[in-house]
Amino acid sequence: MTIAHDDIRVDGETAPVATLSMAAALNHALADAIREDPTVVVFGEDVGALGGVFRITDGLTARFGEDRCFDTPLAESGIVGTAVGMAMNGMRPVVELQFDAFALPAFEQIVSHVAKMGNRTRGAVRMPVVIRIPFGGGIGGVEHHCDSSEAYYAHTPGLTVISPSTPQDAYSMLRAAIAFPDPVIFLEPKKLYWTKGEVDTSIAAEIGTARIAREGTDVTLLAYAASVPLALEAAEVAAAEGRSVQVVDIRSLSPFDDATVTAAVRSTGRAVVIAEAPGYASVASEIQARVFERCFEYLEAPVRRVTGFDTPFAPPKLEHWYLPDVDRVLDAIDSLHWEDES
Amino acid sequence: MTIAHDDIRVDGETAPVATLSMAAALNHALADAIREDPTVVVFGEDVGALGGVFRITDGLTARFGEDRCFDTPLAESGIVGTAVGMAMNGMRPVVELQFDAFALPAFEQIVSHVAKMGNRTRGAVRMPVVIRIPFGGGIGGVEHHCDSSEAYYAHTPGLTVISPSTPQDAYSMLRAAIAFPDPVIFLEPKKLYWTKGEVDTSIAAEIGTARIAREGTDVTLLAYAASVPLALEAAEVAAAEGRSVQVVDIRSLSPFDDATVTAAVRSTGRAVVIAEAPGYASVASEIQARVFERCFEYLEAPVRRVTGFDTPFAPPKLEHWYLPDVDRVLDAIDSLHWEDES
Amino acid sequence: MQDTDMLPRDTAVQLVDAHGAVVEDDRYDLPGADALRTAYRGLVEARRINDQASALVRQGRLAVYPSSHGQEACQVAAALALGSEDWLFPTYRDSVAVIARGVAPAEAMVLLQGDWHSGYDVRQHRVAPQATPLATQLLHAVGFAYAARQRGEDTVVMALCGDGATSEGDFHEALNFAAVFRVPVVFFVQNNGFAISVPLSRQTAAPSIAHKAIGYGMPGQRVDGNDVAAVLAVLGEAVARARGGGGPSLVEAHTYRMQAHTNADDDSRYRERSEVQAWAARDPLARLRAHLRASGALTDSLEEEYAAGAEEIASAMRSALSVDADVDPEDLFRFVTETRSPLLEEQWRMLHGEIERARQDDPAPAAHDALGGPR
Amino acid sequence: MQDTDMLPRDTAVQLVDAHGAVVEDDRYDLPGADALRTAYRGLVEARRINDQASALVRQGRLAVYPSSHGQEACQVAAALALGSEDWLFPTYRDSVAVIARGVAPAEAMVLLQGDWHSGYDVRQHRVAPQATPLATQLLHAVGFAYAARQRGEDTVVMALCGDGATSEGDFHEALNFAAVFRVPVVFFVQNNGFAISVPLSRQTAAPSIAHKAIGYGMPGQRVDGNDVAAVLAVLGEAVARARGGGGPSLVEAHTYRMQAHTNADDDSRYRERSEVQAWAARDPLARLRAHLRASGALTDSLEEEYAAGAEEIASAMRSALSVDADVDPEDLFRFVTETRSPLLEEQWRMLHGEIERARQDDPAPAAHDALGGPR
Ligand SMILES: Cc1ncc(C[n+]2csc(CCOP(=O)(O)OP(=O)(O)O)c2C)c(N)n1
Ligand SMILES: Cc1ncc(C[n+]2csc(CCOP(=O)(O)OP(=O)(O)O)c2C)c(N)n1
Ligand SMILES: [Mg+2]
Ligand SMILES: [Mg+2]
Repeated sequence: MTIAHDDIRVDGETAPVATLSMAAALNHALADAIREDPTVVVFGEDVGALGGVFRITDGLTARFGEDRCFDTPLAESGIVGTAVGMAMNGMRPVVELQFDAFALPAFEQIVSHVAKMGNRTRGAVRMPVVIRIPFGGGIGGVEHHCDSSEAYYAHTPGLTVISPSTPQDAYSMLRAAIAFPDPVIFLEPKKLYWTKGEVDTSIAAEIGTARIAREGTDVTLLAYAASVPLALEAAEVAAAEGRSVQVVDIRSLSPFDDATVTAAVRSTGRAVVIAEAPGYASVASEIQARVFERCFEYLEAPVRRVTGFDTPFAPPKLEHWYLPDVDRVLDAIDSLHWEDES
Repeated sequence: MTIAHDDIRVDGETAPVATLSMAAALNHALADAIREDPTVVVFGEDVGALGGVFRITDGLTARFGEDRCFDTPLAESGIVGTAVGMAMNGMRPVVELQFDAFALPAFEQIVSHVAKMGNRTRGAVRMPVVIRIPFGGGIGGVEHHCDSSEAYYAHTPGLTVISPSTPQDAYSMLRAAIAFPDPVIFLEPKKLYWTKGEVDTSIAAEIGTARIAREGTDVTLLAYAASVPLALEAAEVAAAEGRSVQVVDIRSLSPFDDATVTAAVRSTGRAVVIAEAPGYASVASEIQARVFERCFEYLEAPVRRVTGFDTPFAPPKLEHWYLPDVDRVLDAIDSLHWEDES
Repeated sequence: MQDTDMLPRDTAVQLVDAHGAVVEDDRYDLPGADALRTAYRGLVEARRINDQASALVRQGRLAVYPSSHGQEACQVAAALALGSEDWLFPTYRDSVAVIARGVAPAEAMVLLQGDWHSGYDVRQHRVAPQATPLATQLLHAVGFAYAARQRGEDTVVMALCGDGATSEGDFHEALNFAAVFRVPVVFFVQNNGFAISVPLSRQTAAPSIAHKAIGYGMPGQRVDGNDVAAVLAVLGEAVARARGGGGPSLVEAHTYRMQAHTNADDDSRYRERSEVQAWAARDPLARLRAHLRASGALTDSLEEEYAAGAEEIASAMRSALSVDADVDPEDLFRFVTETRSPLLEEQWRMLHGEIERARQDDPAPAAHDALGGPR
Repeated sequence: MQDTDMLPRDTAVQLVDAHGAVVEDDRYDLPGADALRTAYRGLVEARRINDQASALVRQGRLAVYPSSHGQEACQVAAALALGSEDWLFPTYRDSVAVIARGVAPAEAMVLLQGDWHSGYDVRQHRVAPQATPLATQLLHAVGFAYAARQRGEDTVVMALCGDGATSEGDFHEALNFAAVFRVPVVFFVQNNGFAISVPLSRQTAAPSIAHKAIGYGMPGQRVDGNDVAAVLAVLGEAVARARGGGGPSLVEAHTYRMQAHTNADDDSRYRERSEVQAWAARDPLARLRAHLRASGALTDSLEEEYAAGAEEIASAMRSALSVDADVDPEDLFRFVTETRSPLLEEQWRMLHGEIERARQDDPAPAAHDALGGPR
């Protein structure tokens, strides 16, 4: 699982524009944040000498010292609870929880404190904490290594939940998250860690905004994280079949960019939501419900969703059957009451 | 917070039909299950001598002994994790987690083991575990004592999530949950603990079914737990204004009774979902999305929802502003594109 | 440090016995007369605050009160052991310690009145919000102390919890993090014998809670929690060790909750009156009073002065809590996040409309001005 | 039991030193020659299984393998210390112990092949599924043992975990529940020096992990984890205590993970080769072999027999893993719950249709019959 970080310049300065993997972009973002803000500290399990099991923190301890990036005892509630205390006392902790399912021991600290401390103290004690969680499937991981738990966080008042789908967004959104005054659950799509793209470090991201990832006029695909490249691929195939497919990268799962999404779906009159997580009571359900409610008069057909099954995540050899794929997206598009076919 | 259990007969036998509070009905259900099935064990914090902070386990230790109902050390992950091991070894644990927010330390055990053990072992090791959680507001409780976390559980594959709104259902559904082969999150609406109703212990509940709580032809209210009496109250007021309002008690949050709900909404063409929990990415969103998708052609207006705010639960003096109330439900009904008013 | 130096003594440290007699100790010095007089004054006030708060519950002015009646020596010593720059991380049971740190009683009672989740200025008083989810605040204390130490400050953090809370995973993780990072935290467990109804024997089979310390590599000590002199001495040593860079430690006080868990609890269901009576004989106030009177350090006039001071606090509490505070429903939206989401703006706007409607229908109940409100 | 009897020794129990010489011990007896020969055979097989599995990863037949190379004495002793009615609760690292309990290697490898989450018959072998979420299985062991004891069975449960896992809250809660309810569980920590890359010093500041035991009121002991004789003796005593109603105990073995955390790990990033080399000199096989050869208990012909037996196991593993098992995608739906929800039926039907379509397009990849399927 070693990532070639050849695109990180050894002097530690990030070239303003470079082609980077998402993993490297995240690494740059952490390094730049540490360099620019003395209150930023990165910690978690194996983030020091090892550089994290996905190497996102590669070299940070060596470059910036144990004070800025360090390993903790193996205890996720401990990691997040300690971060709460640090944030109470002027630090900006950026913690890594190793895999999505291993964030669960920290759930009480996240829900009862990270999300609520600012409200509890009438704004006097803010929680500028970033909790980075590698999430999702597509890497052939065994049980507990491929879950998508965004619904748990998105449902929790007080938390901001975001996930990038490009190296550029990975860099810019992580920088924005670290600078954000409120707690951010930063979900990193493991499957995309190694995809490359151009990164301009001068581009700032605004949390809370969706992005039109592809223009189109017939139907709108609403996706986030690893489902965005899938949506783009499906759009490409559909285009070959003569359908013009718009793709929106939701990016900000909470807060949600109703303005962009509503306008997009109203413009096409048809929509499919795509996400890897089990669909029931999920972020996908929320998006579907919101779009229905806001675009009701504009819809030519019911909004559909294509999600992971409502089963535990599949073992490696079956994950391709579990995860949304191009065919399922195309089937969902086909079901949208096309007049030419009725 | 003492509950008068005068309606429990001291000899411990439950009269077949009696008027009971929901709290007493739950107490009867536990007692009857303990008596009838030697593998049933009840445990948690303060469930022994004290009988639980809501007295739901009142008298069980005295009547059936420490082997059948006992206090544990104060550790929720410990309680649920121990229950997993007991269930692996032939017991049917029924655990009480004291308040909704205090179930969170057990979240990893619930999601990673209670929900998945059966699947992991290809059905060889089932988890007949019932996790009872008093939930919801309306009792003037301070922070962490009034949350509604059903979305976390309903979103988790492998869990069955149910909540009664009447003493009869409290009795029958808890009995059904304890007899169920799969793990059940049994959510007890604290606000309704003291409401009384007739309980016939010979009535069996079928998990997974909704219930028509009131017939009506103009609009369907979809509610569960403490929102059911609210919906009925709103229906009453609306009736006075000339609207015939149907009320469905969802009861089973997961699995969901699409058949009953879809038929109900199709019959009226209008629907409002009501729930106390924050609305975003919630069970209410799921219901809204499902109804939209399945009733699209039948809907006269967008499905609306009336939920708790997407903020941390209110302090006691503000909870009446936080919780859904009759006015909000009526406003939502009014917004459903009534032709006579347009 | 030798490994076994981390073990507590076989019996709890006691410097003044239940009759007020001084107990010689080769490690801990009896605090001086001034310190003990200050402590005594604190005890008198603490007791008065506890009993006033319980009375306010009965009068319907407080929603709930978890009294520390019987545990005042711990409450007062926890506050007195800290310097003004130090921090306290209390629980719901520690209102008296919070007040002893300088928080106005009315502000400390905001949570229990039901007005808001926390009511005092955390930074001004250097007191974290009182924590309800058990043991969670111990980790906050560790992170807080870590940050202070990183900045080179010599802040010490005192983290409080009960015997029941020691069973939670977060207790373990907090003590472990503290020891591994050697942060200046004193973990102070008030072992009052019960977690609501559950007795200590159902909480642990260890010889004592203080015996847990060695498992983290920190010293543990147990102390008679009704002997304020001993608690002061033991906590004082622990605070000094933490400040000097010696790392965290664990102090367990043996005490007793003389009243029910809260007013909502019925302790007759789980404990004998005789047990409660037996503890009355070990009352923290009576014994220190006996000692100070015997030594002549406490005079009638001082006693009167203390009683009058306590009465003043109680009366201020009463009057502060006699008026209903203006609780603005729009506060539900003001502080959730510093940033504002469209979703919350929309909900806020709805609430604002409802408030306006309610005001028009009946101007009395929402008489205050909605400050701010949605833009 | 005296309190201090719960403390471990100052140094790890050792009965056979790194050169094979016997170390006298006044408490633990050296197991007899037969037992040691059985253990040695187990070690030879264990080592062979570890190395075979690592080779299978390189050949792409296993997705991942967390090797216990270097820890075989612990693996073998954990299995041998239990009676046939006892239960083992292992982790991802304990495949060798699982196999030593009688599980077929190919079944133990199902998880690591990626075919399913667990591949053996839990009840037949009395081995719980290998746990990945750290320390969670310790609680399952406690509950399991509780149920057995309630039914009057004399089952003992051995619960395994690593040094890193001792930092988790669930470790604490499990040991505490076990001690409070006095259940027959032996907690056996293989302290191999690392949690992936994180060294023990970042995991605890305690004198040893075994020092945690007294904090729960159970005995703790530490043992040389590369000395199978000592591990057998110490675990044997703990199992006997548990079976006799003496309650749980904690055993910490000092050992070393000779290879990377898994094949996906790069241990050159966090430890020196010299450290690994130093541990090679303490190899568990070499020392027992030296001892048994010196005592004459181990002959050339026995050595050949053991090696041949191990080779047979390895070759069976190779051939079992050389064919791709038929993994039926519809299994995704078969076991989620015993009851079936309409939601899952609907999704299952969709998958079923996709499988049918795929089979029509290309009959080869889905050659097996979909057994059952949605009704
Ligand atoms: C995580 C969690 N679980 C349960 C509760 C409910 N609860 C509140 S106080 C209490 C007992 C606490 O006992 P202890 O720690 O001894 O403190 P004491 O009340 O005796 O001061 C319980 C179970 C809680 N607040 N938090
Ligand atoms: C709750 C949880 N957090 C994190 C992980 C990821 N993880 C897997 S193994 C491991 C290290 C475990 O170390 P240790 O307990 O010493 O066992 P070892 O691997 O050395 O046998 C980590 C961090 C996990 N599996 N579970
Ligand atoms: Mg207590
Ligand atoms: Mg290890």
